[in-house]
Amino acid sequence: MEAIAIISIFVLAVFVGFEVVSKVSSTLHTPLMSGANAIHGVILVGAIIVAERSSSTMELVLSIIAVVLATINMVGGFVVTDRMLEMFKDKNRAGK
Amino acid sequence: MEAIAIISIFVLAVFVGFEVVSKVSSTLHTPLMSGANAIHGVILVGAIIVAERSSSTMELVLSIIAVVLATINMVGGFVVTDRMLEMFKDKNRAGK
Amino acid sequence: MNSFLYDIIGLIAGVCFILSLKGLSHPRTARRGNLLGALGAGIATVIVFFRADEERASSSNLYWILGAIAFGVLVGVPAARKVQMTAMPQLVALFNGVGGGAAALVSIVEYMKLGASASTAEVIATVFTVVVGCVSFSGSIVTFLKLQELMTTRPVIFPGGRFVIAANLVAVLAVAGWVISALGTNPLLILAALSLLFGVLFVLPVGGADVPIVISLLNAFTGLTVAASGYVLQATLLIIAGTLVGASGTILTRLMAEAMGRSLFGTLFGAFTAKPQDSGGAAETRPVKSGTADDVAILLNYARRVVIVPGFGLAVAQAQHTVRELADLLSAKGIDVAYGIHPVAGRMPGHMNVLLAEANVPYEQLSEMDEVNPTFPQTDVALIIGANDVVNPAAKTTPGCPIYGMPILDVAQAGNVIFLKRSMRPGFAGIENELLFDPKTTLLFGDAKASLTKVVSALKAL
Amino acid sequence: MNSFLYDIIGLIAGVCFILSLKGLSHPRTARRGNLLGALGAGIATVIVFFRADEERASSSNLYWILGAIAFGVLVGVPAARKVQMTAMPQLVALFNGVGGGAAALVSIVEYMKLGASASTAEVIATVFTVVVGCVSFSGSIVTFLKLQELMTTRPVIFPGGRFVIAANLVAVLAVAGWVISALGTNPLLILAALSLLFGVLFVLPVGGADVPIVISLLNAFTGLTVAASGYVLQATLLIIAGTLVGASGTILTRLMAEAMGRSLFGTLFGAFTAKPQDSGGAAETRPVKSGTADDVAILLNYARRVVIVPGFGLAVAQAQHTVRELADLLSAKGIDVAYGIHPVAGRMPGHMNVLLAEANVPYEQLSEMDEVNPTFPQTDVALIIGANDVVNPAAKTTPGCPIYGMPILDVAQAGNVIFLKRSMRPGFAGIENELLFDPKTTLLFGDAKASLTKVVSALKAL
Ligand SMILES: NC(=O)c1ccc[n+]([C@@H]2O[C@H](COP(=O)([O-])OP(=O)(O)OC[C@H]3O[C@@H](n4cnc5c(N)ncnc54)[C@H](OP(=O)(O)O)[C@@H]3O)[C@@H](O)[C@H]2O)c1
Ligand SMILES: NC(=O)c1ccc[n+]([C@@H]2O[C@H](COP(=O)([O-])OP(=O)(O)OC[C@H]3O[C@@H](n4cnc5c(N)ncnc54)[C@H](OP(=O)(O)O)[C@@H]3O)[C@@H](O)[C@H]2O)c1
Repeated sequence: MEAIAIISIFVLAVFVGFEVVSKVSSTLHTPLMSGANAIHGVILVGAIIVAERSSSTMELVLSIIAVVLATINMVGGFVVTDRMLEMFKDKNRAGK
Repeated sequence: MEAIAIISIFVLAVFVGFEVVSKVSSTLHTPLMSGANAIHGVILVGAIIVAERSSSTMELVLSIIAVVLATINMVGGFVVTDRMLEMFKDKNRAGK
Repeated sequence: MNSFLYDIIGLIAGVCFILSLKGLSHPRTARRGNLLGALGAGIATVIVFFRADEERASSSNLYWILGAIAFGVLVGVPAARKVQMTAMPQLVALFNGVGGGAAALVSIVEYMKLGASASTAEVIATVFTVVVGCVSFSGSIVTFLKLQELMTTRPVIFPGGRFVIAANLVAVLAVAGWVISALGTNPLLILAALSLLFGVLFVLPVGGADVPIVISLLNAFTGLTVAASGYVLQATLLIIAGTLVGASGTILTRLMAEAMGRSLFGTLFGAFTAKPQDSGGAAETRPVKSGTADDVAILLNYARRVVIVPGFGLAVAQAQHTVRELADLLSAKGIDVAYGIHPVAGRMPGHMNVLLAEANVPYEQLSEMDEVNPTFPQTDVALIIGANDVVNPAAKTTPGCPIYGMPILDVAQAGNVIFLKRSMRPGFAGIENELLFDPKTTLLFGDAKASLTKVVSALKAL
Repeated sequence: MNSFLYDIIGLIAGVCFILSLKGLSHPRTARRGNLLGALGAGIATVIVFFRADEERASSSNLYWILGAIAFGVLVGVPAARKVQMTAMPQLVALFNGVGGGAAALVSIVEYMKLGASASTAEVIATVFTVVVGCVSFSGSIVTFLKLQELMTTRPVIFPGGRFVIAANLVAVLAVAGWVISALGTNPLLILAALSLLFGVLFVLPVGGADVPIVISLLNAFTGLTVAASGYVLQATLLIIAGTLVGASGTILTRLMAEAMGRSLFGTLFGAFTAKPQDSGGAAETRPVKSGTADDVAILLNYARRVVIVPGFGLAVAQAQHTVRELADLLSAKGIDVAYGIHPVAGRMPGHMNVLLAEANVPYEQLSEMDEVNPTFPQTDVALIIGANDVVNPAAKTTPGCPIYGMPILDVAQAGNVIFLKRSMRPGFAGIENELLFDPKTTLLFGDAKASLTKVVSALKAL
């Protein structure tokens, strides 16, 4: 992909990232942080790609470790965020 | 540029466009519309590009018309928006 | 210029546009936002002359181009500077239309150049630009004519209209398919002509009151055409800028429609489904209670709370300063004065705010519709100055009338209603206002500014 | 799978992430937002196995990979499910750290593969990923240790600390330059080691109270490393997802710091500029007024307004249900009860809201700091349950202490102050609370839940 395309995507994504969270209330800071944290677990995709390509044992070991770590990040992140938000659901119900 | 790059840029720009204006107060609807209108006057860039490349008279005439129209759109748009907003400045002052 | 550098500067211009829209969404930063947008547009226009492009360097068309730009500036700037406050919406419509036209022309010329070498995706993008650009162009011209009152502001519906428009649409799609499959410049020009016609037919049935919504929609359309021509020309900046305008314009259209209590669908196609109404000429022979400036002054003098409802007529009469004088006078007498601002009073959203701000009316006295409506039962006098549709109860009571469903200012709940207008003529939407015949209504005929001046002197004399 | 299709599905996953963050910003849509994010991640993970890639098809590593994923799930899910509410922040820190570590490993392996064929831009991106990923990894581990109280929560400062950290930074930069110019796997591993050390040194001096801010910052860092490795791997989705997290994480970090009344700079480098404080062991011999549950019940019984200030101890004692019982009892007696929620009470932002919501405390009774502070002068009793730092006047009076500048709940203005805690030990920030020695303060020692249960029975007996 051309450099300018990548830079454009990067710049636009920065704006999207800024805008979507800029109005969050402080109550949601932790779940938001935790959810964003889970999203970067998508590095799992990268880990899988390098693991598939690995030819030496060294490469394979490192990339398999990366797969494990990324999976923990992604799966654990979404589960823990959901647990936090479970309680908010109750709150909304109680608030109504 | 690759198709996926263009599509990504398009999708991200859609989100940016949605997000940045989604909280506008109704007082600013007209200036915002007018300002956005001026921004699409940037088609002037496209008009200049095709005018430069024009070889036949037909092409040149059409593209020169496009340059005129786009210039009116862009320059007139920003000027009229500024005139509208001039009055808001007064309001802010009076409001304080 | 190095092509990477060129692209980066283009991206910076794109960022200017994003920040511009962001700025324009907040009163405090709106003006700066607009200037940022102008900066971005300026950068983009200047650097295009410095890009690395073989065809460019050899171009002898430069003088034509510079001349055309100069001409455009000479037309655009004075028009924008001299336009009256009341006529700004139609100017915006016109600017939008020429932008759409320019995008269509750019695509047509590029298509002539590319010819058979264009990829299918490029041809589709070209067809899109030509269709939507032409619709935006001719549609905007019609909205201009409506707003300028060079033609009727009522929905224009002719027998079988919906079949004509459907046939037109089918023709557009068929020719578009033809262009995509067979290629060729002539079909493209036919397509352009059909699209121009479609733009006219599309906007004609829209009631005048919904025109700003349509302008906003056409504005979003133009944005998308610019994005599509950016794709054909491989200009990332045009893609970004066009998409931004397309997306924000779509949201804005929805927000506007909401502010007027209309659905977007109803706006565009309402005239086809609703039965046409005539304004009921018979009603105009009914008696009304008209008063003098002195009567109005007395009513105001003994009120505890007065709500002033300004409308388009206030703008026409340029009476904003006189209104302020009256309000100050009433406040000095200890009367509680507020302005009830309807979101679509006047001819563009925010029109009244702009006008009253110009007269230095303190911001706190301006109440939005939702705030002021619950206070009408405690209001002694509702003073309606050059407004009509925004207080017309038909919006609640008469299904099928052009403003049906629009939220209105509930002035009928006030103790007394005073109308300042010149005649019994209806407002923009062209429908009779029953409230004019209400027993608690007093009419003071005449130009708003003249009437107000009289009321002010009468009040001072009391 | 066709590579265009693959890219488009990847983009859809990216859109899921955008909508996820958007959803997470509003209470009503937060849960759905999180599920959307999980959906996007799931899509991305599944399709990567179906992409058109020669190296992929021939890969015999598939079983290893699937096994590793299964193992990761087996570790991650139970950890996330079983963690106590009070320990969630450190779990998030840990998850963030392993993500950063994964990104660094991916870049290292890719670099081994590319070797000398990598372009300079790719090498720079690799170096960036390794440095920032390692900092995020080791930094997160240290925040984990701090929050889990496996090490002191106070700022750790050693003599010459700022020189060590500066030297470390210089070394990182120098080796980074070396890798970029000379290439080679070994320098990259040295760089990783130096970066790991830097992460530790970077977080050690941060005071415990500022740890959530640092977690959020490291989270943003990890996002950026993912974007950079997306560049190296030419995976658009990683670029989009990583940038999104990087940008939103940066804003979130700033918002959090604002909520705690801290500047980001002060958070990170405050410990270097402030003088270290000791907790003043001498003060602990001063007399305090401790009471019984009956004393507390009487004070509460004759109050007209009570503000309950919950803190971390409430979470530890799991006393939220008992608190609710007490509040209901007081309300039934006609006493005005409110909860004063400090934004950083507990161990994560929003901790108290979550906890009290779990106990079905009505939302309207929860007041934010800015709302409740002006009401303390009219409050008869401030009942502080397992909170300490958030009511510590040192934040106003003692420049240089770890919480200096943080806005606090002004309980000292209330008629009476009651502390429910187990001992005279200080709170998270490790500083003495002068308010404990105030004449109008009553201390009820013991576990928050046990104490509250006693107070409730005493109140019922009255
Ligand atoms: N704000 C927007 O975005 C926008 C844009 C386009 C259309 N519209 C539509 O415009 C309408 C706005 O409602 P509105 O109540 O403000 O205006 P209106 O319904 O158009 O009524 C204006 C009234 O002012 C009177 N008038 C005109 N010139 C006057 C003068 N010099 N002195 C005194 N009175 C004068 C007219 O009556 P006489 O002729 O008898 O004097 C007319 O009844 C709505 O239908 C709205 O949907 C709004
Ligand atoms: N919310 C966040 O985002 C976040 C994240 C990390 C750090 N922090 C920091 O954490 C602190 C939060 O302040 P805080 O006032 O909520 O908590 P705190 O200052 O840590 O005080 C908690 C108090 O609860 C008492 N306690 C502990 N267990 C108890 C039990 N079972 N029963 C009764 N009392 C118990 C402790 O005293 P005894 O030991 O004497 O019982 C302690 O004084 C702030 O410094 C904040 O900056 C906040």
